[in-house]
Amino acid sequence: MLFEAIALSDAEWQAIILSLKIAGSAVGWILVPGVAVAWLLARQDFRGKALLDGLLHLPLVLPPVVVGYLLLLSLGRHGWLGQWLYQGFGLSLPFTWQGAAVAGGVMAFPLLVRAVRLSLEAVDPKLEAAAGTLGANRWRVLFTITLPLAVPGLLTGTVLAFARALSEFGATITFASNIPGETRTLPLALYTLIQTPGREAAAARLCVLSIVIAMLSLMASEWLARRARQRLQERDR
Amino acid sequence: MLFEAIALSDAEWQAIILSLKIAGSAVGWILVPGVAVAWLLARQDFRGKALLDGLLHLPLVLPPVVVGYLLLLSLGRHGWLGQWLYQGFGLSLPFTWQGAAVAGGVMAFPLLVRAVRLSLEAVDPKLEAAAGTLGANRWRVLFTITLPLAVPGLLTGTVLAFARALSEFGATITFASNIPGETRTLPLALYTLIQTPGREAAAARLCVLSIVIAMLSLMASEWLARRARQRLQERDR
Amino acid sequence: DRADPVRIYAAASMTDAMNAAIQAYESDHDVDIVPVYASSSTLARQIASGAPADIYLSANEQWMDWLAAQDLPVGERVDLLRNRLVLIAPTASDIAGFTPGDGTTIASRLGDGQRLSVGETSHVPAGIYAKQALQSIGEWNALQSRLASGDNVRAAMALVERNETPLGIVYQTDAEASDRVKRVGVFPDDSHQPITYPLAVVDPTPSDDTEAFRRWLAGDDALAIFSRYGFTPVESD
Amino acid sequence: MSGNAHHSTPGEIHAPAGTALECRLRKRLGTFDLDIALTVPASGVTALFGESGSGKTSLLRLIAGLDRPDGGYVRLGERMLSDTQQKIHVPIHRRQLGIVFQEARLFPHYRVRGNLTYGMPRSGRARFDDLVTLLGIGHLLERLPGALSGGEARRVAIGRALLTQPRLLLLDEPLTGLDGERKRELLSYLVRLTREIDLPVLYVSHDTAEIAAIADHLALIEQGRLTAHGQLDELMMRLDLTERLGGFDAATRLRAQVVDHDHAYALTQVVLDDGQTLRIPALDQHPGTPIRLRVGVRDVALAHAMPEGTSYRNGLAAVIDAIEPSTQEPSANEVRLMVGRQRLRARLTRQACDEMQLAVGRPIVALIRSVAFDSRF
Amino acid sequence: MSGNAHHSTPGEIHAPAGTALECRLRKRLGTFDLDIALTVPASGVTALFGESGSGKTSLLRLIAGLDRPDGGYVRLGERMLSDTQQKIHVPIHRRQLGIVFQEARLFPHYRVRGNLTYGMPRSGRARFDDLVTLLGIGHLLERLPGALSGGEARRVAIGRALLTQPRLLLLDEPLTGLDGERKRELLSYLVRLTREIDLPVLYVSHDTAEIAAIADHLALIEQGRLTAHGQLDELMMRLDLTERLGGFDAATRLRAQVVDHDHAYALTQVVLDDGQTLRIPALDQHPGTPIRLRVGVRDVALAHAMPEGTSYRNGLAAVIDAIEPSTQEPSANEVRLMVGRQRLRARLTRQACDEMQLAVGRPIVALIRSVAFDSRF
Ligand SMILES: Nc1ncnc2c1ncn2[C@@H]1O[C@H](COP(=O)(O)OP(=O)(O)OP(=O)(O)O)[C@@H](O)[C@H]1O
Ligand SMILES: Nc1ncnc2c1ncn2[C@@H]1O[C@H](COP(=O)(O)OP(=O)(O)OP(=O)(O)O)[C@@H](O)[C@H]1O
Ligand SMILES: [Mg+2]
Ligand SMILES: [Mg+2]
Repeated sequence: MLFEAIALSDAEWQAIILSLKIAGSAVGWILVPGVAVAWLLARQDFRGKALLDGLLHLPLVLPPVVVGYLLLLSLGRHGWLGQWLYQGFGLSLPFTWQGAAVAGGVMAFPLLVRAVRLSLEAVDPKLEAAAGTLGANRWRVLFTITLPLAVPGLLTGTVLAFARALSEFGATITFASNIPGETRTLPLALYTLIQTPGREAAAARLCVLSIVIAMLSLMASEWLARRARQRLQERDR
Repeated sequence: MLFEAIALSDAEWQAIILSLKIAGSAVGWILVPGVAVAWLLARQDFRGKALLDGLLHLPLVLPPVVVGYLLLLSLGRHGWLGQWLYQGFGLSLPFTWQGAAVAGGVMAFPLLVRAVRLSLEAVDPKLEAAAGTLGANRWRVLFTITLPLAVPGLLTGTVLAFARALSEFGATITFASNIPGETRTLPLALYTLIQTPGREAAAARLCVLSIVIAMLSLMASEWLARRARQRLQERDR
Repeated sequence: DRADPVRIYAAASMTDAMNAAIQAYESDHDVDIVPVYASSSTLARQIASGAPADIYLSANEQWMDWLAAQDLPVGERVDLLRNRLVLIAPTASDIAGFTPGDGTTIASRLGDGQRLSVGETSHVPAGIYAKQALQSIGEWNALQSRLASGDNVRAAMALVERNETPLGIVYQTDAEASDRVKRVGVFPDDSHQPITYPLAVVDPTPSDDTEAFRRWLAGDDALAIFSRYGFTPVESD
Repeated sequence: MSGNAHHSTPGEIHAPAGTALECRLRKRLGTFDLDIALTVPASGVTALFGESGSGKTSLLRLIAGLDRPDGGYVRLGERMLSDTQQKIHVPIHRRQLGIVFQEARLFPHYRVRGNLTYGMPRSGRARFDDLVTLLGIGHLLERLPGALSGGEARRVAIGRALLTQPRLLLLDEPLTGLDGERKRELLSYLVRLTREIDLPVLYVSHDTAEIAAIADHLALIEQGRLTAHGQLDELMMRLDLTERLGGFDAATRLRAQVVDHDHAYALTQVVLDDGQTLRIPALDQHPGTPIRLRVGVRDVALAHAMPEGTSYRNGLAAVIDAIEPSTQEPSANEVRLMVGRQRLRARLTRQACDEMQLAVGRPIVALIRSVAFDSRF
Repeated sequence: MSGNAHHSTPGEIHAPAGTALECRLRKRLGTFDLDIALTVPASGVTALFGESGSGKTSLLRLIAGLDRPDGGYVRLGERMLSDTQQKIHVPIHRRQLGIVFQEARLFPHYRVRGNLTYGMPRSGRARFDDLVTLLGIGHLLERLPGALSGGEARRVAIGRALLTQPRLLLLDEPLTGLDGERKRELLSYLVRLTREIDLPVLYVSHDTAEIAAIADHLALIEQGRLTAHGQLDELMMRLDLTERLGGFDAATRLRAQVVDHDHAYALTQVVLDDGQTLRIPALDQHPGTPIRLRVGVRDVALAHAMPEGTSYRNGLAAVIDAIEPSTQEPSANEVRLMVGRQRLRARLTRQACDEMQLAVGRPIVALIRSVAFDSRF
């Protein structure tokens, strides 16, 4: 009885797995560009830096539905970018889980970049210079000194991005639609239930599920961060 | 002609001012608790730390509409907390701009905490210890050493929080409703237009407006951050 | 291996009724029906951007009109269902039943500073109808500034359920599904445009399954199911 | 303080009069084990000497309250700062200690002036200008620490600690990176400070010349243990420590009194307690002032009689007290002489000892060049 | 290298044979102005000496490429590393310089082993174990830098730089915080290294004893300008620099050759180029090896004739070459002697000079105690 009450329905499992898949890919595809942009903003000075900085914050500033709509306009099959993607690579993003991942990734991008940038800026340039004098070129310095020392920010950024992608709703439903098994993630399923009078109990279940998943991923990241910190701990904590 | 095309309508002005007021108060009321919680998480070890950490990330993980609904449950006039607020202080949050600020603040809270925490963790505890040996108590260390050195994170956190509050939609409309002049912020106005057939042009105007406001606040924060960094710049940049 | 599924894009307020109908249909047809729920506007825009929809069921005529104007091959249009606009109050409310426009004003039932919850009157269908109804019973001017508008009917009803507002205007179907609200009055059918749910095939080359399902939806079996959820059939007048 | 009665070594409880700091501390750091009981006299400089990694900084950190001991206590004057048994741990900022860390640790967001005044009580203002001048950082006051040279940063760190008006100074190699002249000035300032306001100082340094110049007491640390502790002069006379105190240009300090100044030659005549006199480079001290003279073991030559026609102006009649092979220098013997009631050490090649037929009890003349006196502290 | 022909001082273009580094650099930092032209010989240690804030670190940073000069160039051997006119700026990591910074700058996330091997080419493995032993950090290899003592961190930083097998070593006060014994070992290792593989070293230090022990050349920096530059020995003989080189225990270095060992007394006999001999503490060198002996000015006494019955074993017949008042010590004269064709400096009180009636051209005996020789390097 209790077991049945707790056991997840197929639809629930589907939504969970889909959510994880979509949030995971979202974070996956933005990780490298996110770190690269963060590094650019933290360590380089160039023309249009303020513009780039502003642009990448747009998803944060606009209501998600608007972002979803803009995505539909640009990446939809009739959009300028979408057309090119479709004709060039046969890739169609709207109404697919890949599209949902794109929507989640776009919404999560500024959070990732901000956190990573903050950590990169806190890395002591003296250590990078020291690595240089030991013969390490830019890339080696980046991968052996800068990024390892920015691990706290990488972790924070990743977990924020993951959480954001996991909870993404507005842009997803607008851009990727609410298709069961394809783009109906936990928040969309939750929305669908909330829209329905009398389905509060089911909605609450999903709500708890979301919370549990988020808590688990948070705790994992905390644990990793703690380990990373402990390694570097100096004597004055 | 051109001027008229660019000039803002009263409703637009109203939405802008309201948005700024609401986002501003949202950031205002979460700033101190946010920094306090970030400090707790960064510098203290206590029971339930993981729980607190998880809880404050909830707004990030749940769809905003759900958060709005939960706010209604707790802070609505008949909610357990809202009742107390109403009876004790005559304070009623739903349907008021204060309620919208609460919704924005709650949604922005995790972003603020995360950024500040990241910066606090990067502050060299050796400097705090040194201040201690010079006779500074905890509070003085906090206000003269820790926080000033965490300025990059404070700025990043504030701008993220402000941007998030400025773009807040789901929780706001659910908790504070969409009342012109009271809670109809830019995103709510924008959403209303998008959902109305044939109002694309007006929607685009508001979209651009949102972007401009966000860009301005971003640039201001960048400028402050750059100044703060330059002051501390050591010889190895 | 089964044929392609039939995708029906339906207004979110239809969720429960449509799910029941699909379940019934699938039980004696060898076909896979995939429902996609979102707000009518979102669905319309998605279909316009090439979403893989076979059938569109809108909660109002505006978006069906808009879609038809988009240079898309929208098939024959059927007004599938009707709904009624009702005035609701929390179950425990002591407001006596009355017919709006029939002597007693709604405004007189609202206490000082209390609001009437409705769907957003500019784009949420239930809100648009509510505005028409209030106008026709001559209460619009008095109530315009005392509305609490949600971004969908469900949100409007939640406010009444939570007793944040003493009264709300929602569909008959919603009022019936919730046991936390009671119906206080029904708006006269002539106080607003008829509330119809138009249905159309939007696939330029509809499969046989699609046609069959569309026909079934318009049939008596389906109507019986929808009636259980409070919808009324469209009188053939 | 009866609170200590439970400590295992009751003999050490009643701190001798004039003890500023008393501690007994145990701490484990990884595989390193610190276990030290130390008393710091109320006046004068106590040098902490030991090789790199022997636990000097760790001890200072425990005393400062930056680390918590695994066991033991720290008492400053009448006040218990830490006591693991009584569960006392006075927070750092209430310990009233002035600390100069091994690294400068300046606050990067305060200007030099702000760093200096951070811990300065109002009463410190009077000393501010003097100290700034002494440290030679007057032109840096409006700079941020990021734009300072290594030595400049170090000087600011020293100034910052001195301006807090602490009850005890903990200095961890404070003068590294400073040039000779500045070092000398600072050392003599520190000496003056400790003498004038009776400020006890615990001074970590690897520089034996520095220690010899400034310290009154010496604590020798090896691998987390205190292996010798006492008056510097006493320890320097102990031939068994010669090896461990190897880094020191072994030297003796003679007590003397100023008698007279010869302004033409810029010389000062001083008298030892047995009435013998020495001529040393001029000192700015009044006749009658008691002083200490540092004489390196390599600066003392021996003769059976005062030789004629040499540049030597100082010859002290002495008696040989002990002769031992040097542990520092295989070719040499360490010779201890008595000059009146004071001891004086000399180092000669064994060959010279043999050829001169030196033996304990024999009278001898100790030749010391006037220019060899290090009277600058 | 015709590329330099446009530089303003053509005389300096054709670097003398055996020049490792040649630079001419201008840089403004706030109100501080650096303008220095320096050549570093291809072998041996060049010491950079100057008071705190004189621009030593700034110069090193420009050479290393950590800062860009406002004007000027840096050439290492045949390779132009920086040239503002040709717009050349070789990035740091391709300069093949080994640098020890004033602070340790260890990578906190690498263990000690990882720090040491970070810049080590494969061919460096052979030296790894030796160097680790020499530095005494064998037991620390698996530690993270956060758990090192100050001196331990410094040693790792030195090891890290030495293991890169650089073409030039830039050391910024590398030995601060190290104890005497270790310092001596490292200094002699550095000396051996530079001799064996002809590695030029630019060595910043405030410690005059360190410089005297290790440096062949000296560059004196004052307020961003080079004020003296040349062979250390030469500069030490210049009486006009006595004040500026004040920190140095002024000393002379005598060239000599090992003749014989007296194992019983642990002494070595050496001969100067004019045939006079000296006895010094035993050296581990074969007869015939040329060596340098460092003799402090305060360790040389003068006599009209070799006195009898004293501990002196070494008396060198000399002729007085110059007598000047000491700028360091008001009571003393600096006396320059010729011993054969070599110069030797001594410091006496003016009183002694007068009483002994010293005058230029007079023959004299220079008395030097055997134990005074610093033969440890
Ligand atoms: N960014 C800067 N702005 C202004 N002045 C600077 C800056 N950086 C360095 N200086 C000044 O340049 C001078 C030379 O500094 P540098 O670090 O080269 O000295 P240094 O000879 O290495 O001294 P030390 O022995 O104390 O390390 C110092 O007076 C310093 O204050
Ligand atoms: N967290 C730690 N884990 C393991 N060992 C440690 C830790 N901290 C310090 N040590 C070890 O403790 C010993 C004492 O360190 P301490 O810093 O007190 O030395 P020190 O005497 O100040 O040396 P130095 O003169 O080099 O500064 C060192 O061997 C060091 O490696
Ligand atoms: Mg130490
Ligand atoms: Mg320097």
